[in-house]
Amino acid sequence: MNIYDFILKKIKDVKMETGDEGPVTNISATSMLTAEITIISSLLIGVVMLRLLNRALMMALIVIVFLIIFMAMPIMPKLKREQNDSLATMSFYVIVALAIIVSLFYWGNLNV
Amino acid sequence: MSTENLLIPLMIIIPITCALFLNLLHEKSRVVKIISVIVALLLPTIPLLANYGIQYFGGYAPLAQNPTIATGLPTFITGTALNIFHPAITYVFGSAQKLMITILGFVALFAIFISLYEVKKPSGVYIYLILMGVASVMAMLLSDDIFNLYVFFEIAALTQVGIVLVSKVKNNYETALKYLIVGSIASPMLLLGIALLLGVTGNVNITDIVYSIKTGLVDPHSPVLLMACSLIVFGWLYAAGLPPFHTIKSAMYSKALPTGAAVLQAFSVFTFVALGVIIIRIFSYLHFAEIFILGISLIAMVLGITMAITQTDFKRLIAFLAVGELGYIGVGFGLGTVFGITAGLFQAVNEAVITALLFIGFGTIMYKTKETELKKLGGMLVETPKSALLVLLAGLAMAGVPPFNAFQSKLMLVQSSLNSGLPEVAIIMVLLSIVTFMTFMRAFHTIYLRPKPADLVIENENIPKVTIVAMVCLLIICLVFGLYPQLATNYLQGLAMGIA
Amino acid sequence: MIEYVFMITTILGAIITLLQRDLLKAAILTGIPGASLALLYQYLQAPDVALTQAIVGSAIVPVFFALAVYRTRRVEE
Amino acid sequence: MIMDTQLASLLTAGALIVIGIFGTLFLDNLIKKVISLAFIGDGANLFLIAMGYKAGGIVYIFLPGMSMSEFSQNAAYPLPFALVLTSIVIGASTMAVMLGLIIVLNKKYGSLSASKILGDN
Repeated sequence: MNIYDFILKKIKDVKMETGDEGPVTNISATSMLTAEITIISSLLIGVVMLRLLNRALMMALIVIVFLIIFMAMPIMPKLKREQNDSLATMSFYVIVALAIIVSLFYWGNLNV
Repeated sequence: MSTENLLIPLMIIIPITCALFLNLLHEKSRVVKIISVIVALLLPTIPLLANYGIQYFGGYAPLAQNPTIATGLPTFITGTALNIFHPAITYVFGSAQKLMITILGFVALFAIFISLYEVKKPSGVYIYLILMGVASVMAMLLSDDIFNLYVFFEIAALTQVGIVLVSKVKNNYETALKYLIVGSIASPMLLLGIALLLGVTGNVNITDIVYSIKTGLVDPHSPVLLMACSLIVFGWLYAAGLPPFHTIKSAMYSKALPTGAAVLQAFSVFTFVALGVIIIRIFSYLHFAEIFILGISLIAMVLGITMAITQTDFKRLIAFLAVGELGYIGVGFGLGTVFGITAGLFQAVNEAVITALLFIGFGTIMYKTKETELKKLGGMLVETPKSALLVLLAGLAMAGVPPFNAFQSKLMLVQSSLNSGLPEVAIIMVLLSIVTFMTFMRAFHTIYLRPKPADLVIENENIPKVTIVAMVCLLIICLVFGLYPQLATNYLQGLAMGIA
Repeated sequence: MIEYVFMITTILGAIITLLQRDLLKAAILTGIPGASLALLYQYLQAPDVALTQAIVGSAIVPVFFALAVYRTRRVEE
Repeated sequence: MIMDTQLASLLTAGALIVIGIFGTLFLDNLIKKVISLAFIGDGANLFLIAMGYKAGGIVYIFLPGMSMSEFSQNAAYPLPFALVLTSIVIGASTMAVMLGLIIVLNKKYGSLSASKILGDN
């Protein structure tokens, strides 16, 4: 099974879970694939920016991130499921973001 | 102050008074039309005519500039920093504000015109909401007083909800309620940030807060200030619709009418700028704040644009693209150099125009077919060749193709990120530009170029002339800024130099 | 000393309000934190805010909630 | 006195905000969600008021018979109080809009459950 078939199968699984009707068209598979590639490449490029902090850390992280991505291969369907329109998910992420931001600013400004 | 700055408060007062007046006129559609046209024309002309200046409400200039009041006061007032603090709510109208308010005025002007001519009976309530929102966003851009900004921020949030409520799109009430609930979590946090800032510095005037921090009247690294910074940044995320608020913000755009969406995104862009400028002005000494802005902008770009690709509803697709493009502005702010901030502000101006153009352009499809699902659409090129061409040009502009304006601003952003020693940011920006273009082309291909599905019904035959004229005007603005970017950057540079 | 009592009634009132299953009771109980806050503002040297809060927090807001409950449903499902 | 009044009011404000956030996240009924949101707003207001409080100070109203220096040294800081007046009214109006929307949505769905009404749609 090559990666394209693998991703197509995953998309079908996600569609079945969310109860989305309609067949998986060529165009939706392509767009899923593009999103996948975009997100992976920007994540990897983003990790490269850590070189300003520490070069060895950057190299180690790139390998780790690459491995994690490879294990969890179709990220986009999962990501899309997380970013749905239900209020529960939204307010959950809002509160999580608030906590992260407050602690990051507190930690970051004392350490960076 | 002298009377020559009378136009500064009028920018806010005229839309608000007319809005309140229009709300009373329910049935008299003729009067509504006339008043709306006049006010809409006034929106961009007043800022164009107004001189630069500072407006002190009540006439209370700082004591140092106001010798008539200052004489006779005890020395513990005139001898300390109180002498230069601003006792009045201060509005600053500089060159950057002039350009941004004019652009906002133009977007609102075209939105009002189109909404007046697309419906048989213009509704005073809709125009009321648009005018109210425009006035409050203008006030946010002008205001130098952080609490005054918060008040207008809340008014803007309520008008945004109102614009969605009157749209009659399916499920708009649910989305509006979600936005209100999420907003009611986020805006008290912004208020809390303002409260902490007030508690530390004893001031709500931003110039005075900056003065207190720069001259060491307060300890710049006190934990309370860090907390205030984080809470204000959180409020900024909500106002602009950056992650984690990108889902609700894009849902809001997609549940509004096309004209409403065009205005809503302009509100978000300029609220982003107004609050972002304040954050940079007050907290630029915190290196981490800039890193955070850069990081969240990159996340917004990636999440917004990748979510846009996977959408099946073209309004939601454009909405996610609009959220993603906001990240470009943030990158400019996050780099923190004069050139970078100028580029970010320039990108904000460009994006407000281009996204409005895209929303209005794709709105013609909704006007003709009452359909927003991509898979049910097709073959519209034959039906609307003129607007198809305009939409295509708008898409090219959004992706940053020369000779349009976004090319210039994105080029400046790339250059400034290279100058700051961050080529990775430049690579991500270019990559996402390409993906933006691909996303746009996918929507364009399905709607216009693909063979027309058999069950697609055309409900309205002709697109109103006003819509086409408005789109051409917006495109001309894009072209002018694309060919002569100095026109915009000269205006914006002053503000960027002031805050960097 | 009495301001501590108001602080405690504010917090307890808020918790009790959210624990009600009868929505009309919850709506009316929102008046308790509202009124305690108004009295607390008076002790925190803000008489004008206390006046506004007394009207808004202990009268208008509970009435709004009660009206909404009256127009919808009374018991939480 | 165990704790000074200002600190205690700040803690009360924090507790109100936490209760509000907790209620918004975990209560399913929409009316209760809105009640919790009102508590968050109240907490922020109380926070601002506590910022202006001055231990052992006097009310910021200049009564006849006070000297200027005495007044300026003892009066509480009135700016936050002026801001809270605006903030209370804004909060009440936002809440009214939310309740109106809830009434409309209850007619449509026949329910007040957030997971039913405000789910993924």
